[in-house]
Amino acid sequence: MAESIAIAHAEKKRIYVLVWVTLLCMTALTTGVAYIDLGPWNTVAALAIAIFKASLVVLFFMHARHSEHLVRIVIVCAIFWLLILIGVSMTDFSTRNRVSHPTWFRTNQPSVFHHLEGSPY
Amino acid sequence: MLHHLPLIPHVSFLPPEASSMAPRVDLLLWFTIGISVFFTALIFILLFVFAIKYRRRSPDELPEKQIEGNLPLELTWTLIPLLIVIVLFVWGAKVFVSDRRPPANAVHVYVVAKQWMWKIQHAEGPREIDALHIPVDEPIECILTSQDVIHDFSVPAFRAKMDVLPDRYTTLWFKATRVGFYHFYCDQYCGTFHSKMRGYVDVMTREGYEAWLSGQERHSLSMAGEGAKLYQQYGCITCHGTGKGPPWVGLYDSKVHLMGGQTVIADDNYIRESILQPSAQIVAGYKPIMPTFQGQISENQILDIIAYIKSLATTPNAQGATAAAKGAAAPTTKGNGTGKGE
Amino acid sequence: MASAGEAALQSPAETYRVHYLNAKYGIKSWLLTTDHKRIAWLYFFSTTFFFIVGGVAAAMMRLNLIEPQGFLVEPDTYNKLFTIHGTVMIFFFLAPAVPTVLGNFLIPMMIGARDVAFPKLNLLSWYIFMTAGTCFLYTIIAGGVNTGWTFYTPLSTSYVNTHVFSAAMAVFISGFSSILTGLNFIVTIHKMRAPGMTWSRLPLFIWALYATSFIFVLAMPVIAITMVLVMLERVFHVGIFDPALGGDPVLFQHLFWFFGHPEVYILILPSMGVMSELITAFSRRRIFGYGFVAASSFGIAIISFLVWGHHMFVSGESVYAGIFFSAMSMLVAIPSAIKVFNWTATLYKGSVSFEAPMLYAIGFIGLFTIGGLTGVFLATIGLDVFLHDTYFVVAHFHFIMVGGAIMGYMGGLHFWWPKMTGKMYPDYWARLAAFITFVGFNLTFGPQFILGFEGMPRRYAIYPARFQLLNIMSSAGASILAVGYLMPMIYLAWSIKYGPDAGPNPWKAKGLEWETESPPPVHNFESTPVVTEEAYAYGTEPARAVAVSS
Amino acid sequence: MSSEADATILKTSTASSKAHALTVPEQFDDATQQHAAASLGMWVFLATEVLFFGGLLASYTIYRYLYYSAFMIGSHHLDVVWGATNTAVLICSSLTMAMAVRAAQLDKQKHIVFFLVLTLIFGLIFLYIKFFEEWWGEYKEGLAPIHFTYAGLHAPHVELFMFFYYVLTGLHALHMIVGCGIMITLIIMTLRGKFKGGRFNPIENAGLYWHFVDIVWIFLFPLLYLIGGRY
Repeated sequence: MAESIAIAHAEKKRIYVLVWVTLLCMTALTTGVAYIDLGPWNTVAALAIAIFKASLVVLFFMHARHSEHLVRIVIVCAIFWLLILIGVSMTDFSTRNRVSHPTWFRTNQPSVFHHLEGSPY
Repeated sequence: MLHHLPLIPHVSFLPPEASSMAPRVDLLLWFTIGISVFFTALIFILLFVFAIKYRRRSPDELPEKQIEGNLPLELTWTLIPLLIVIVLFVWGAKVFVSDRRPPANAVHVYVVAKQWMWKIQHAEGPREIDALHIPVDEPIECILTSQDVIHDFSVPAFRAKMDVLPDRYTTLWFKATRVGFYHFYCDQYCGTFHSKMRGYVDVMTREGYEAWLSGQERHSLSMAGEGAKLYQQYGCITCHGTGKGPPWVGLYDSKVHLMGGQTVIADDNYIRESILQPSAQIVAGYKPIMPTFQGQISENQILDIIAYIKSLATTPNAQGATAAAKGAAAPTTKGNGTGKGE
Repeated sequence: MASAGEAALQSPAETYRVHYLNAKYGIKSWLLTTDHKRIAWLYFFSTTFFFIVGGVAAAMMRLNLIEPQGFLVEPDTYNKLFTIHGTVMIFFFLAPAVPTVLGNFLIPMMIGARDVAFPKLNLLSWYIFMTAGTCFLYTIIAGGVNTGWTFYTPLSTSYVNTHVFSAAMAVFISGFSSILTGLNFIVTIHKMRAPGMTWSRLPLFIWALYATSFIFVLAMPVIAITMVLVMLERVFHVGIFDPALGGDPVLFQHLFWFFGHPEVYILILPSMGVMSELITAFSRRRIFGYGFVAASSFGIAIISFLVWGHHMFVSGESVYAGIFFSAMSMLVAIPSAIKVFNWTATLYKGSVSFEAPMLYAIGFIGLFTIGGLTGVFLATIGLDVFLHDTYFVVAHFHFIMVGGAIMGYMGGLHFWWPKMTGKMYPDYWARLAAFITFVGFNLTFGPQFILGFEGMPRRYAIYPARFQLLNIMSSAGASILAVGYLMPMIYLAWSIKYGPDAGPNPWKAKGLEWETESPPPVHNFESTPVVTEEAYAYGTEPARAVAVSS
Repeated sequence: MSSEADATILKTSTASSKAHALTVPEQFDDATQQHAAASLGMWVFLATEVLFFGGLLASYTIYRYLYYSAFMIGSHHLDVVWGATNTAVLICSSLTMAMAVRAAQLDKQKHIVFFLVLTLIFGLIFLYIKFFEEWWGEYKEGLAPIHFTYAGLHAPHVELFMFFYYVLTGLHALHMIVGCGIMITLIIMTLRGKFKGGRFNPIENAGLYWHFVDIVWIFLFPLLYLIGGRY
């Protein structure tokens, strides 16, 4: 049971400061990027930077890079289930279509379910 | 076709199969029941046989040999159920898709639910409460909306069911195949008198239906006709008839280009939103000057206006609506529709 | 039973033994205890109380449904009754019952620990649970709530004027109780196992509770925040879910069922764990396919998060989403089937006896099979259009919840009662109660399948007269079922005072919990046990009847 | 910088159980087990928190998708400068928190107090800006959902955006307030010498919590303030 794991792993001061500086730079960057017109890529850039910043915090400030496997599994689970919640809910809203019945339902238009036409089901 | 299949016994606990969908659903239902009965029987028999055969004969008895498991057996009872549910899934999805896909020539009937009654409106004009008269063997597409909470329009004999949502149109279609009375219910709990929110569908022959139509205390106008009146009354004409706003002719079911570069299909939901929240989707090339009609116009009046816009459409999908609007007193021709000359 | 003779040989002074029940006395020693076994008792009494509250509501509903027009209560009262029944049973009885009563009592003992990882947190969970319970009792007394336990918007946010706020608050608070319990169990199972208790040696009850805790931790926070949104919308009239204000009522259903469907597995998984214990103990067999049964618990827990949309096939959800959710729902049938087959196979060439817990277990397998298979009907999207929101659904989930979860709970309670109290109940009465429960249950919910096929919608206070016969059958069954539940309350209470001493291992079962005294000492074991054998190692040698420590 | 302080130190269970034998709660075998349990418990709790915010984030994402233009208008009513400033403030507090945990690991009592106080101050600055510069400003502009006077384009959905803004940042601020309470408690406990001799689970767990709250903000900032760009 009692695996003799390291109780603490004190990080070097320099690394903390480096991470801190990077985080501040990234904050400036994400704010700056917002003033450049990238179209839909603005959102992508903002989220990518946020994910990068969050990873830094998790890995260094929260010591995830020295944690046992179990903790990493917990982190991955949390992220994965968050993605399930957002992603799978979105499958409804993104495919619901603003029309009352999606166009591919109309029998007079070619549809993805075309092969079903005329079948008894 | 399928409901004559001799495989399906006539069992009284299912409602009559009164729509084109019903035999398809029932075939799938009997298949699933068959599978369930088989597996239930299998498990019960095994439980009984094992329990009796291997009953404990003395208090300290232990099994002769311990069995840890058996991989081929495990795989068998993993894969066989898997195959069965895949079959059920595909079959179920097929039934569902055809259940959700209305034929192009379906006649529209408008159903407005409110706590705790059903207001039903035919394109020809008649309105009814808690009753729906339809002709047999003709596809009917119900366009459902609610004035308050979520309801659910369910006709067990048609094996048809759809939630009725506020501020949105959902649809449900069926083709009744048998003349008769069939109950419909509100299936989604909607408050105090949920259980009183029910009525009946009267499926009639075409002649009977015509007779019923003529016997109705007819509203002077069809829905499209009412809509045309509202077009004047609410002053829609001052913009939509003069070019300040997008014209209504040919609008229904067409692609509309919006200000942000997106396009939407001008369907019932879109028109409804445009009336109630004009600023939500601005048509490209027009100014956002339209006032909201939220709170000033009833659900039924919105449906009338939609019916009117439908009657002005030129796409084949709205044929039924156009035909229905023929008897209307209001102008339906292109020239009059834009209202420039009036 | 076995130790009764031995006890007689010893002098009275020697038989007096300090255990967790008599180590301390007084109300404070219970209300401030951090002993997981005592906390299990706190939960036992509080959940039993809520079971009675929910049961009374159900009884009144069934009584009212004897007449098509109802004769007992007004429709609105009926609506309040089914809301109270649903909310109390789901949040205040079924969800906590097996995990917090049997789980709290057994997890540390089964893995050979002195207590759970965070005993104070464990007690805090109970207090949070009681706060939530009190909040809901207030709701009932203040006039009730009539939204249904599903709190569908915009009915709950804009249309009813009953006590939605306090009801939502109760659900919100109870969520945290479950989260903390789940957290505690996860850490306990990971970090507190005795030497030698490897993952492949864990009793399957532990596996099941581990999967349950996993769902607790990931699903409960979502319902908590959803209830916050409902409360905010109700108070401030902002349109999160009310379409009149720009929101989308279907979004609420997504959030609710993201929690709601895994919740159903929270209710059934622990009882499945109990089953694995009962079936092995009463057939003295190792479980057939240990790995498959353990993994299927986890399979169920994970897939359960991907199926929620099957509650919304006809709710205006996108057709694509519906088809996706249908496919996922089908997959959940597989691990459930694996479990049932393995339990059945465990009886093969076993040494099967039929004490009361085993009767409950056999009842469970049968009823759960029916409940599970009828679930396949509802996952089949084309059939769901016909059966959704009818009595078929009611019957289906009561087969799972009552026929499954409560049968499992009762079986487990009878199985471990001698361990919890040190006393034996009269087995004859217990078998009779199990039989009555089984008969009453089937008579109550069997006819409801037919009612569903006929098209009777659920949550109907009054109904067309042609459904009356089946409703009367159902109500008659409910009264028999009530007898089946009242009997254990009486003879179990009786056994505490008058029952014979049970001895450490009355069933000659395997498992660490049976190797310590009954009732167990304060810290469960005299010394930390070392595990050297697989779970359910009913070997060729006779099962040990006496604890290691004696 | 002394080289000793920079050295990476591994404290094992043997190290902690020497001279001043620490008492562990009765359910644990030793301090290692206790530490592992406490740490895992905290992480599991944070997983719960992710899903707690997740319910809101999912709703937010869906409405942002449905009413993109309205959300963009709403977003442009927020003050990016204060938002960015607050992000920087929180990042600074995360650094000081990490340093406090490090001081605890190295058993430097005075440094613990120093960094905890700094963290607390940064936390309070964040809350000050949030309350008085942002929320109050938006309230006066008539953008707060209850006092909503904005009547421009997409008004109902802009209100929806503002609601999410207030709830998301409000829930975050609530976590910050709790965090500040924890800081004060920890400072008092440190001054009383509760964390001497390598017993610092509470500080470490408070650190995890604080960093988590920081991460939430790292996402909230672009999600709320930077919709559709500011060009």
